[in-house]
Amino acid sequence: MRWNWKMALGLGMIGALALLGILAPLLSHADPAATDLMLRLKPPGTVGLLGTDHLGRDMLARVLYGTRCSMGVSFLILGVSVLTGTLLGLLSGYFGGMADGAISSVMEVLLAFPGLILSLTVVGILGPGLWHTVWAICLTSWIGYARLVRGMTLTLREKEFVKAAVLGGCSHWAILGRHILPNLLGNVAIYAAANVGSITAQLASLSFLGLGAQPPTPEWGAMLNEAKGFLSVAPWMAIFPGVALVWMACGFHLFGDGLAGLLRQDPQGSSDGKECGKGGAFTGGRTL
Amino acid sequence: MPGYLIKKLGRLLLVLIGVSLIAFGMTHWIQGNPAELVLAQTGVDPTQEEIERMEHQLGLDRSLPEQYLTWIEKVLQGDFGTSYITGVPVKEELAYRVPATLKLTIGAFLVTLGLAVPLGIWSAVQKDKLPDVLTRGAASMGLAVPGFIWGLLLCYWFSVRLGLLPMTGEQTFARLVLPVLTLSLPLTSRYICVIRGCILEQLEEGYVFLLRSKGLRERTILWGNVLKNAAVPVVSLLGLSLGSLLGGSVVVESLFSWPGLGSYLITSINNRDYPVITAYVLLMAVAFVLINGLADLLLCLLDPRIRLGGGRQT
Amino acid sequence: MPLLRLNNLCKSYGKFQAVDSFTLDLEEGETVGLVGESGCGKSTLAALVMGLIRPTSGQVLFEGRDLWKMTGKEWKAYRRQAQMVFQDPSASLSPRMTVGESIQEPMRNFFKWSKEQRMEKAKRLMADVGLSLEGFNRRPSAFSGGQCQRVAIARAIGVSPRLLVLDEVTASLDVSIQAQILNLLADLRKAEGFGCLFISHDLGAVRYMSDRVVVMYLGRIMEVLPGEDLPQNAKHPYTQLLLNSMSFIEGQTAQEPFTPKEGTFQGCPFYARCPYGMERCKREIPSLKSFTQNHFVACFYNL
Amino acid sequence: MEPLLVVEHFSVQYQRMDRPAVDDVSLSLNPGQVLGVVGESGCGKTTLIKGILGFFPHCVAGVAGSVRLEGKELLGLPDKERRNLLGTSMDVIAQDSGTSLNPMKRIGKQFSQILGEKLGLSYQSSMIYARELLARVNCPKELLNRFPFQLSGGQRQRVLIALAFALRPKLLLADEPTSALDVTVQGQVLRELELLRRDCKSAILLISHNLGAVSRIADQVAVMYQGQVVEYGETHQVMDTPSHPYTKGLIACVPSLSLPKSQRLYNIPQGGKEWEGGCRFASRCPERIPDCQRQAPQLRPGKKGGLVACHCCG
Repeated sequence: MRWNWKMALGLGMIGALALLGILAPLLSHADPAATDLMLRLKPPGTVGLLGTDHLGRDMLARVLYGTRCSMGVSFLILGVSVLTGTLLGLLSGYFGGMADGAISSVMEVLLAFPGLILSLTVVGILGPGLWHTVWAICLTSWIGYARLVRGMTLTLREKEFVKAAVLGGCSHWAILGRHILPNLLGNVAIYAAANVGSITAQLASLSFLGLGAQPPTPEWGAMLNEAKGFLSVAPWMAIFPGVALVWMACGFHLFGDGLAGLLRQDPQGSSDGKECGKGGAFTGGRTL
Repeated sequence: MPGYLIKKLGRLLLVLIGVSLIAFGMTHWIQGNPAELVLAQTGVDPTQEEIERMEHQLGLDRSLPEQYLTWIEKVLQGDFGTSYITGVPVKEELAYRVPATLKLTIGAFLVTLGLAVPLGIWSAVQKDKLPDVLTRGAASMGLAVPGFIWGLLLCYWFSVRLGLLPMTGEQTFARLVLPVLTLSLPLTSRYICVIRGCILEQLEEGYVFLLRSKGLRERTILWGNVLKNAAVPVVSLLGLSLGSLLGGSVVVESLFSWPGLGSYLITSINNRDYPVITAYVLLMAVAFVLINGLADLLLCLLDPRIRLGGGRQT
Repeated sequence: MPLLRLNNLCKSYGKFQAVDSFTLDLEEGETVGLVGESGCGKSTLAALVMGLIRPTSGQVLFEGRDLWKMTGKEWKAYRRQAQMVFQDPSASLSPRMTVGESIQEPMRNFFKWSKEQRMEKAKRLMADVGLSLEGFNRRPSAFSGGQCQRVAIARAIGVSPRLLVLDEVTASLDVSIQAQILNLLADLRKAEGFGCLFISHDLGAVRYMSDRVVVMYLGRIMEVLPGEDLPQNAKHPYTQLLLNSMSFIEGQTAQEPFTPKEGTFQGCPFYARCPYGMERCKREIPSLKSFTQNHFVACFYNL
Repeated sequence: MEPLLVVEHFSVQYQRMDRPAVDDVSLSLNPGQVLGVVGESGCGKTTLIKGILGFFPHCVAGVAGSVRLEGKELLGLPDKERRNLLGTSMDVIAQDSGTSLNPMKRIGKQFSQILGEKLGLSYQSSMIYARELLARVNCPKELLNRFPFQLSGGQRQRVLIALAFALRPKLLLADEPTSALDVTVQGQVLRELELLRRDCKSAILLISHNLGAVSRIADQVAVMYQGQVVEYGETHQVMDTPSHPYTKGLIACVPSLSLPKSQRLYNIPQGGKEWEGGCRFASRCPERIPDCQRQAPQLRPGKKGGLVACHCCG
C-alpha cells in the first residue's frame, strides 16, 4: 500500500497525541483532579507550564490526561459502532426478508431524529454522565455503517463473483466472510476514518453542554465548558484544550481524507468506486 | 409520480408512528408513575388509595393501546403536559421558544446557501487553481473542527476582545450574527465540498463531452446543463442538513445563551424535566421528517427520472 | 432420459414475462446454443437452469428430478454437476482472492481433497486453459479480460461438471480473444464430455459451438434447428432477420428496411416486427411445430 | 484533391505508461470519404479520436506530430478557435449512447440548445429542423418530448446521429457507433449513418473493433495494433487480400456464418512476454522472422497494394 502525505501527517498527529496521553504521568506530576484554591487562574508559565484553571488545577495535567478520555472513548465508540453496524448491515443486506425489514425500520425511525438530537434524548433519559453519552453516541453512529454496508452488500450480492461462489458450493457464511466482507472493508475503513472525527466532535459537544464527562474528569469538551465563563480573565483555560481538540480533529480529518484518496485510486480498494466516491464527500454522516 | 409520492408518504407516516411510539414509551416507562409524580407536587406522601384514584383519573389503569390513543389525541391538540419544574404547560413555553430557534436555524440555512453555492461552483470551475485550493483548505478546516470551537473563537474575538457584538441581552440582529455564523460554518464547509464534488462529477459525464464536441461554450454547458444535474444530489442532502442544523442549534444556543428550544432542552435534561424532553424530541422529529418529505417532493419535481419513474437514479 | 429438461418453464417479474413456456431437452454431452437479442430472457433462463432463481411455473429437471423438489444432498450434488461461466470476466472473480484460491474454492466445497491435491489440480487446470503458472498467486486485477475468462472456465470445469452453462462468455472480449475462448471451450468439451448450454447474441459463435440452435425472442422459443442447418435452412422470420442483419453488416447483402407495427398485440411476440404478419398472428400465439425431424418452428406463416 | 484531414506522425503518451497510446500514426482522409480504423481494445483508437478533437485528459504526458483539418493545424489551437471548428467543421458520435445525452433534459431541448448556439436558430425553427432530422433517421417526432431514459438504445444512437448531422460537419468522428446495439438494430443504424453521410457529403472517420461493420461503409481501412497502424489501404483490398498477419488473423478468427461447420476457428496466438522492442506483434505472429524482434518495421507499400508494416510481407 502506497502512502500519501495527508495520511502520513494525520497519522503522525494522532500518534503524537496518543503518545502524550499514554506518557501523561511522566510528563506531568500534578494530579489533574487536585484543586488548590490558592492557585486559581494562574496564567501559563507561572504555575505549571500551562497555568491553572478556576479551581487551581494544573492545566498541563488536565490537557494530557484529557487525551486518554477524549481519544480512548472515541475509539471505544468507533469500535462498537463499526462492529454492530457492519454486522447488522451485512445480515440485513444479504438475507433480506424479515431481518432486513426489522433492521431497516429501526434505522429509519432512528434517522428521523436529526443529528445530535437522538444522542441528547438518550442522555436526557439516562441523565448526564460520560458512559451515558457513550451509549447515546453508539446508538446513533452504528446506523451510518449499517446503511453503508447494507447498500454495498445489496450491490455485491448481485455481482457475478458472488453468484459464482454460490454455484461453487459456498455456504452463506463463507460467501459473507470470504467474498462480501473483504470487498467492503475498504469503504468501511474510509467511512470510519472520517466518522471518528465526527464521533470526537459529538463527544466533545455533549461534554461541552455539560452532559458528558462530569467534573472533575479531565475531558476537553467539559474543560471548554468550564472555561466558557472565564474567557475574558483566563483565555488559556479555553485555548489549550481547544488546541488539543482541533489538533485531534485535524489529524483524523487528514487521515480520513488521505485514506479515501488512496483507496479510491487503488481499484482493488473499493469495489464500488462510484458510490463511495460520492460517499467520500458526505463522509461522517453527521457533523455538528 | 403519484406512485412515488404515495410510497414516500406511506413511509413518512410509518416513521411518524415509530417516532410517536418512542416518545410514548419515554413518557410511559422512564418518567416513573405519573400519578405519584402529580401527587408528589402537593408535598404530602400519598396513600396507596390516593394513587389508585389518581391512576384512574389519569387513565393509567386502561390498556396500553388505549392509553397510547388518548396520549396521541392530546399531543395532536398540542397538549404535552406541564413542566415538573415550573408547573407551566409545556405548550406555552414552546410557543415562546420556537420562534427564537427558527430565527437561528433559518438564518444559518440562508447563510449556508448564500456562501456555499457560489464558493462551491467557483471552486469547481477553478479546479486545482489557487482559489480552489484555498477554498478547499478552508472548508476542510471548517469540517474537521467541531462547531462549538468556532463558536468559542468567534465569541472570544468579536465579543470579549473587540466588544463588537453582544453576547447577551435582547434578541437583536447584532446578537444573532455570531450564533448564526457558528451554526452555519460546519455546514457551509460541507456544502462547498459536496457542491464542488457533484459539479466535477457531472463534468466527467458523457453528455458534457457531447456538448463540448459540438463546440458549445463552457458557460452554456455549466449554467445550462451541469448545475441543474448537480443540484439533484445536493437537494437530496438538504433535508438531512437541516437536521444537523437543528442538532447544532442546541450547542450554539447553549454557548450564546440564546433563549431557544436548545437551551431549554439542556436545562430540562439537567432538571430531569421529562415532559419537556419528550415534547422537544417529538417536535424535532416531526419537523425533521416533514422537512425531509419536502426535500423529497422537491427532488421529485427536479428530476424527471424520479418524476416519470424510470431509468437509473443518480 | 435427457440430462436436462426444461418443462414449460415460465418466469415473470410482475407483468413482465421474462421466460415464457420454455420447453427444451439437453442430452448428455450435447451442446445447445441459445441465441437472442438483449432483453430476450437469455440470462434469466441461465439463472433458472442454475437454480439461482425460482421459476414462476414449470420445472427444471436434471436427470428427471425437479430442482426445487430435491433433497439437500441431491441439491448439493446438482450444484457440483452443473457449473456456469458468466459474461463479465473481471466481475466473475472475487477481487480480493488470488486466482489460485478462486479456482480451488469449488473443489474445496465439493471434494474432500487434501490441500496438495487441490493445488496440483488447480495448477493443472490453469495449464489446461492456457495460462502460465506465474499468475497463480496474483489477484484478478493483474489479468486481462480473456485471461480472467480462462480462470473462470478453469474454476467451473475443476469439479468435473456434467452441464456447463455459458452465458455470453465472449460478449465482452476482443474478437481475437473470442476466437481463443471459443476454441478452448470446444477443446475442453471434447476432452471432458460435458453437456453445454451456450448462450449468446452472436449467431456465428452459437452456430460454431452448437449441435442444436435455439432462437429465442421475448422469452419464447421461435425456432429450434440443428447447427449445420444455419444459415440455409432457417425458417422463422426472426431467424431470417438475424441472419440478414449479420450479412448486411458484413457487407454481403442489402437489407430491406422494415418499420415495426405500432401497438400491442395478443398474439405472436414477433408480430410487430414480422414482415409476413397475418391476421391470425395478431390474435394467436403459434406453438412450436415440427418442421423436419430435428427442426421446430413457432410460426403460422411457414406451416 | 486536397485531403480534408491529415494526421502525420501523431503520438500521444500517457503518464506512467511504457509505450505511447498512439504511436507515430499517419492517416489522411479525403472529403466525403469514409476511413475505417479497426483495432482491439487498448490499441489507441479512442485516444486517436480525442487527440484529433483536441480533448486531452490530464494524464497526458506528451503529444507530438501534426493534425491538420483543411490545412489548418489543430494541435495547439486556442480553445476559442477550436470551439468554432467543433460541431460545424468536425463532430463526434461517442461510443456510449446511454450517457451521451443529458438525462434531465427533454430531447427537444437538447436539440434546440445546440442548434440555437451553433446556428442561431430560434426554439420554434430548431424544433422544425429537429423533427426533419429525426424523420431521416426513422424516429418518430414524439421523441422530442421524451427524456433520454425513455428511449431505447437504438433510438438514442439515432438521436446522436441526427444531432451530429444537424450541423453538417465536414468531418465526423464516429467511435464504435453501433457496437453496443443489437445486431438487427446495428444494420439499420449503419444504413442511416450512410444515407446521412451521402446527403451531407461529410467525411467519416469510423472507429470499430468489428472489421465487418467497418468494411460495410468504409472506403479505406487502417488496422491498428498497440498504438500503431500496421496496415492501411482500400477496403476491398484489405478485406479480400490482407497482407499483415494481424489483419489476416482478425478476419479469419470471426466465426462467420459462411465458415464450414466443422472447420476450426483460426486463432491469433496469445501474447507472450512484455514488448521489448522490434515489431509489437512479433510475440503473437505466426510468420515471425528473427529480424522482427530486433527492428520495428516501417509502414511501406505492400506487394498487394496499400501500406503494410511488416518485415515478411512488405
